[in-house]
Amino acid sequence: MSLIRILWLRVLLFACLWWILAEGRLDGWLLGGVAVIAATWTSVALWPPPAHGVRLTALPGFLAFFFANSVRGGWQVALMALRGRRALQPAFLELPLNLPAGAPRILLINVLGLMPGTVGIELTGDRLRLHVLHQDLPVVAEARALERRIAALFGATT
Amino acid sequence: MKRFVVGSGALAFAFLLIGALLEPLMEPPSGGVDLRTAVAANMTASGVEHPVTAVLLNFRGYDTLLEIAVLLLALIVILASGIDTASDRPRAVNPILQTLARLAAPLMVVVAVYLLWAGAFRPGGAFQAGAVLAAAAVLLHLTGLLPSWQVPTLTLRWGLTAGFLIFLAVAAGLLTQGALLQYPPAQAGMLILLIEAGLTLSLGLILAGLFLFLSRDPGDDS
Amino acid sequence: MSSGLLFACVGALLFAMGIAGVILIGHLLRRILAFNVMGSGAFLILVGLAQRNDVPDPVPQAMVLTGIVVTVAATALALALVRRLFALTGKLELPADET
Amino acid sequence: MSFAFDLLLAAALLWSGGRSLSVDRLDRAIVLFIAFGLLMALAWARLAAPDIGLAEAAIGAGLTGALLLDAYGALKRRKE
Amino acid sequence: MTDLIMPWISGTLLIVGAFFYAAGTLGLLRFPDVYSRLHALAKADNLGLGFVLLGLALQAESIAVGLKLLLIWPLALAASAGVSYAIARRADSLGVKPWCKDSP
Amino acid sequence: MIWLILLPLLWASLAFVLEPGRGKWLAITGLAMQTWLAFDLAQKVGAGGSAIFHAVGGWGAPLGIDLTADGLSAAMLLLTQCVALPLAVYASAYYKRDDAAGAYFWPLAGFLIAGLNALFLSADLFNIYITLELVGLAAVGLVAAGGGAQQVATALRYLFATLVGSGLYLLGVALIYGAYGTVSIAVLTPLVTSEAPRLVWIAGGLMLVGLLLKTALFPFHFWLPPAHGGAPAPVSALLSALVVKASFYLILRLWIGPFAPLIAVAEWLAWGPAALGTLAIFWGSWRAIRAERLKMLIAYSTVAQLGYLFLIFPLLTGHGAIQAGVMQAFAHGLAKAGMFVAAGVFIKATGQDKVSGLAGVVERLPITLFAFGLSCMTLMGLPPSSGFLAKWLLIEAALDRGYWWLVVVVLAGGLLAAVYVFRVLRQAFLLAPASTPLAAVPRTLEWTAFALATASVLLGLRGVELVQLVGVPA
Amino acid sequence: MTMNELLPMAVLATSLLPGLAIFALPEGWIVLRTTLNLFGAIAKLVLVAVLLAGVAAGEEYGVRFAVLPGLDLAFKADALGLLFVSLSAVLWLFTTFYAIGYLEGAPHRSRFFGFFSLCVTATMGIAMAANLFTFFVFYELLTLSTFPLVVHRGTDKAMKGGTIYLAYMLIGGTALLTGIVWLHHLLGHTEFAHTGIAAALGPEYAGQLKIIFLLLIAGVGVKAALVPLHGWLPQAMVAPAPVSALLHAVAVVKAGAFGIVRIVYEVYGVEFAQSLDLLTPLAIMAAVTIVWGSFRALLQDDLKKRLAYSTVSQVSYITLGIALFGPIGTIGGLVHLVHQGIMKITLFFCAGNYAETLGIHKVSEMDGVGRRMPLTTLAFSIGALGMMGAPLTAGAISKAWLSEGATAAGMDWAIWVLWTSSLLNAAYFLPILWRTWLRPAPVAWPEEHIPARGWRETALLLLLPPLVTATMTLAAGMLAESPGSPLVWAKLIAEREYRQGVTLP
Amino acid sequence: MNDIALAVALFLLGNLVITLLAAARGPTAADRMLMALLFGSTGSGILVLLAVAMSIPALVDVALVLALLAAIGGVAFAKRAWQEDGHD
Repeated sequence: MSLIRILWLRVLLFACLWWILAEGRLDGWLLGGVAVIAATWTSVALWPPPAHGVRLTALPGFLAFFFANSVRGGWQVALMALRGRRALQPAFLELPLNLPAGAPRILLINVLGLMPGTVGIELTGDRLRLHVLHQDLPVVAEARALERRIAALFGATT
Repeated sequence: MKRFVVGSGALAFAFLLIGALLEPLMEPPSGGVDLRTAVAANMTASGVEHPVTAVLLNFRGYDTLLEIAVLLLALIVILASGIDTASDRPRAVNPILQTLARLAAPLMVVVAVYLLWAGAFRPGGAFQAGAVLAAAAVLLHLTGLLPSWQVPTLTLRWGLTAGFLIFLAVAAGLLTQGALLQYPPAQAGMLILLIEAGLTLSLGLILAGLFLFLSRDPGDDS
Repeated sequence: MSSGLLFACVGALLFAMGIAGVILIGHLLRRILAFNVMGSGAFLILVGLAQRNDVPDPVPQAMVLTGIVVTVAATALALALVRRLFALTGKLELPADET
Repeated sequence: MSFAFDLLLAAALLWSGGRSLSVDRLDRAIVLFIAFGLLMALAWARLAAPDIGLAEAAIGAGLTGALLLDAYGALKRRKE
Repeated sequence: MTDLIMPWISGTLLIVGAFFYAAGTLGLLRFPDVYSRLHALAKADNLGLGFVLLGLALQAESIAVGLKLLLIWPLALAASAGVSYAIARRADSLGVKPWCKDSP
Repeated sequence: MIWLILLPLLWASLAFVLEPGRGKWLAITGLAMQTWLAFDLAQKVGAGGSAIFHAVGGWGAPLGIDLTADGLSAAMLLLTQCVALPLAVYASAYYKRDDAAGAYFWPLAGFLIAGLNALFLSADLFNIYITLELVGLAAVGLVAAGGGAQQVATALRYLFATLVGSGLYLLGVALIYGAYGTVSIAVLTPLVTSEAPRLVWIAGGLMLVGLLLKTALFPFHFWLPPAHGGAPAPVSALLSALVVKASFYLILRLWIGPFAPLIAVAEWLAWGPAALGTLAIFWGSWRAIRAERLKMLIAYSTVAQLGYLFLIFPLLTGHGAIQAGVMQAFAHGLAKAGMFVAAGVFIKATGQDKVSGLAGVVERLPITLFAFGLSCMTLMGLPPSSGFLAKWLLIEAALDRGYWWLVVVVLAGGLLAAVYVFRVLRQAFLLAPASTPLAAVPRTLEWTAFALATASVLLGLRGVELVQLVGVPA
Repeated sequence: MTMNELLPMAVLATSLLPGLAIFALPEGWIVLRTTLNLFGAIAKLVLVAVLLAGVAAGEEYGVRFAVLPGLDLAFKADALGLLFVSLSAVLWLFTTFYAIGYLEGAPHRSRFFGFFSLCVTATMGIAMAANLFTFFVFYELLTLSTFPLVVHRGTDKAMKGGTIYLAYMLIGGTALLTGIVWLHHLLGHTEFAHTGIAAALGPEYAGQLKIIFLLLIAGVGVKAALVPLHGWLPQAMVAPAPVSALLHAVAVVKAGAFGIVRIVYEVYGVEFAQSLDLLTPLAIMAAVTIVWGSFRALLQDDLKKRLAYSTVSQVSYITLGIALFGPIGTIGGLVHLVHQGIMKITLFFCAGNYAETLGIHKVSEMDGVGRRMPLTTLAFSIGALGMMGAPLTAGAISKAWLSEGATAAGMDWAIWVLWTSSLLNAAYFLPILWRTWLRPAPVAWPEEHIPARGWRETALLLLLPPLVTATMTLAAGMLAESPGSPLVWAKLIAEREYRQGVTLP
Repeated sequence: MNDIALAVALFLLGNLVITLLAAARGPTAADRMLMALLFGSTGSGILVLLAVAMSIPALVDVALVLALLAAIGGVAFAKRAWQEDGHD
């Protein structure tokens, strides 16, 4: 992905953000421009391109997947909470990662934390240590599914 | 013994005070002033639409000028009392938090500018904006993306004082209008924005400085 | 009772708590906390009492904003001094009064 | 209802403020104090003072909390 | 039509949100160790926030305002994910042992 | 008038931004201009016979903030600049080129002076709160600057005292605003009546206690001796001469201003400060007599001298009490600055801080000792010095009201002062133990001490203008 | 400023300015310092002469500066003041000479002469003060400027003496201040005026006025060394001889005595004071002091201490004279103010000469010293005889007038006091004279510092001043009625105070 | 609608208080840290509800800022304050 395009994408993203924050008001674009430029500059300084570009087409699917799983995770925890510690059988789990290093992996770990039953503990090399609430949960399979989704999002191969 | 005396004294004081607070106060206070109407009546001349901002930067702008001086002063005192010159130790990188910080920092910048802009017509303003900026810096520092500050360099010193100096310059310049900080109503909005912009930057730096001059990463996060 | 008055009363209690803390607590870091609690109490009273009819009043609000900035400055300064003292002496309490 | 909210908030404020001064361990005290800051932000919201709430949230969550925790860490490291 | 139904949908969403919050709290109270409690907070509370925000966003007067409400959610999610990872990692590195069913 | 506030703010911040070496020239230039401004203001107020107002932002009270320069303010401003300018000259020679504390002295002192000037001019209770904080934090900073453990500990003690003091004051302001909806002194004054609600009484009490704490009146003096005794000489001088006076000024201003109707109802209230002042005189003198370290002696002397300021409170219903208070503030301000500054020279020269180590300084540092002696004269209230005029005015005011025991306290205080003061002088006149080495001291230090001390004495020969100035009403 | 305003200021300036200049001079600049000193002293004498002539011709000299509203620093050179001014000016000149000789080669001379000049300035201020406030200002200034002189030697003993001196002075000053403020409060001013100002207050103030009188007299009585306030004086003898001379003859005790004069005549007014029954107690106090001082002097072996107690006794002659109601007693007191100064300074000069030249400090060491130092001893003898009131000396004149005054006032007991004192004087002075002239000299003097060369038994500057003052003692005795003598001047003053002519009884 | 929002807000506040109590009593330092999570989610939840209930739209900004900054406390705790003996 070209540098310019990434920059434009970010500018667009921040402009969007400004528009949302400003609640659609249009008289603040002067400062808005300043904000967008400053934010873009900051983001470039912190995270210089080229970074992994995102396939916008894959985004809605990912979001839907994420939202569904998130609700499921919340529901599951809620149920377990209602049943108390009887329902728990926590365990540590090691998961070899197939995603490329960088943003995709980090996204994976973050999302895993919000998915049913798992919290990432530590990333060493290519292996991620997880904590699961119940060892019988189909964690690995779900993680693989998530990996695929993320790979699709970033246009990378698993 | 001391605990008991002080504790019961404080308690007694609190109840005395509450008693006085709940005393049927004269409503409206006899001959008292209600500034709400005064503020509302003068809003149009203030240059902004949000009453709190109008009070802060116009009606009682002089308070704010001195308040910034206090904040700047606090930082100078910290520097004067001597800061730890030990440098940050090399750190183990925590990619997750760093990513979080990388994502959040630009967002915070946008939010900060938004707050600055919003101050003119709704809650917000330079101080809140500066605080958000400072928070971004703190977050970056905590995740190892921004080293702590060891010495106040000349540029940094200019940055720290710029907002205050702009404020001071505007205040002094307006003396020609007849009084300190007497904005001409037509330019009031613009001048207030100018001051606030300067303040946002400097307040951000000062508040960040309060943390970054003190904090030294122990580097044992492995 | 209006919210304003209620919080003013809370402010009174907080202030009393804070000041008792500042007097009684020897540990400097905690004393800073106590000072902040005290300040918050005063701010609550300032706004709460002025708004005892629950009509917002921008003037005390602006004053409290100013006050918060001052408090932050003082807190940061106190923390810096406490850390400095600790780095120099390893103590977190003030030496006994010389008086 | 709003009075119940205020009352609960008031109680929480007093509790967290008081505990943050009296609790035995320093880290608890600091965290309770940060919680106190959050509750203060809510109180400002209830007092129709969003400006102050904003400042309190930004300062309490961002700066003061970090300052206190960092100071606590620094003190603790030296002590060991 | 929407004017009639919307409040009901919103209200329901709010109540659902409240339920998830309560579940989170319950989990925090009932779960035995740090790691499990993390699960409770990171998932249930955030979900609760999401529902509340959604419920309110539906009532928002403009799209931008609604989006602003919804914007809070990813922010909270990101924060929560990052922090829970940090906590878990820190707890682990400091040798906090997870609770096992068999252990007392 | 406004420039008295803006100038020090300006040079303080510039002194911080620019290299440390330039700070002193900025400061001295600025202070020289301020001194001129203060004289000019005093002249205008005195000649006009009425106060000068300035409505910041053009709004005017109660919406905006008013600045007022009446006789009292103008006098205090004059004192501030007149003490600060020589001290700046002193400090420019006191701090060595590469002294970190010296580099930060200038911005801190600038903010301190700006805060003081702003405080003296302000006619708005909340604005005064901020100026109090400005003064307090700057003073703490000056104590802590570049300091070792001892200094930092003292600074912390001072910091908490000053913060609690301003916290109490702030709560008082909050209650006042709650009761009357304004914080402008001018608007408030006619509103407060003897039937004021209990809230207002509590507010007054809180403000009084808070300010007493800041003024270090006995028994709130615990923080003062270590802070004033432990700081570098120019700092001690600034603190003792000016900072504590600021809160005293404020008490006085409130006492005769908005809270006067309350006090008129309960006149016995005035005996509180006076009784504490009496105790302060005796306790402070006693501790000064016993002090081993020279600067501690001087610091305790400050505790004692502050006591005099509070003796005027029962007399405020009569004539001349305010004049007596201001004269005492001037006398003590100039003399104590001179004294600390002279002590700084002694310490620099002898390399130690014991009273017993002063033997023989009369030979090597005659100018400084002379300055010290002149300051002592003022502190003892011997003629012809401003201290004597203060005493005279105080006694006359006391006689006017028939309060005999105040006369006794004043006179006894003077004798006690003589005891501790001559402890030092006596030591200084003793023959030096054979070959004690004395370090060379810049002449500037000696002469600034001399200038301050001389000013404190010369004022005693011509107090008319000052007394008339103070009489200019708000 | 007119000439008449300028002159009193000039009198002050002739010692103040050289004094300040001398402080700034480096130790080694002896010539310039001496020049300054002498120039000041001589210029002062000239100015005083002008003033004397003017006052005698009825001119009025005065100047005032406002210090506070209603409070002036005021000076006037009236007859009474000039009496004291001229005494001080003359004796200052001699003492300066003497001190130059005495301190030759000693350290810290700049400091010494600086304070010395300040001390004289203070004395001049006291003499020319036109109100009690001004009087008090210079009164305290005198205390402060003499302290460094008393402790000049810097020894522990000096410090002890100095501390006691200071304690007495400051406490006395406090009493004086109380009285002055009180009076100022009652009257609204404290200006000195012939026949007094206190009478303006109604009779209901009599009680207060009595207390104020007590306070004022206690205040000045300390300096005047009235028993029981005299304790400092013997202690202050640790000072160098010129200082003792100054303290005893010119400045301190005289300032006290002069204060009593001013208070009795120009504050209360002698008639009013009499009507308040204040004079008799004062007279009794003076009488007690006279006898007690003489008696104590008898017991001292240390020469300077003996002289010190002698001063205690002699100064109260002045007080006694003032307390004797009537112009004749007044003349006696005033004339003794001058005479005692001349005589006592002679004695101290001589005592200093003995100590400096031969190391003699005690009476018991003085055997035969008249042969080794005949001129000094001659001067000493004249001074001592004067003190006893021997004919042809100044002392005789004083005592004659005092006795007459006592008779005129109907206080015959005072004559007995005078007689007793004279006997005691003889008892402590005659043995000294006998020892010096008639006893054989010892083999060696305690510590001989200065060898004799020809007729100059000691340094010239030490020798001349006592000779001159001794001569003046004789002259004042023998030429008492000639124009310009102290007696004539005292009569002039008495005439003005009583507003009536006075003739020799 | 406003009533529901207020009721939910009250409910959330109750939740928050209970959680605070629990977390404060919790045995390990990590329990305290959980509060940092709470501030972000529950705190901003209450604020947005109050924004609607009290008709102060600006409180949404407050919630936003709170959500944005809540992480800092947690990070600071994890990175700085939480030391070896944190489990006692």
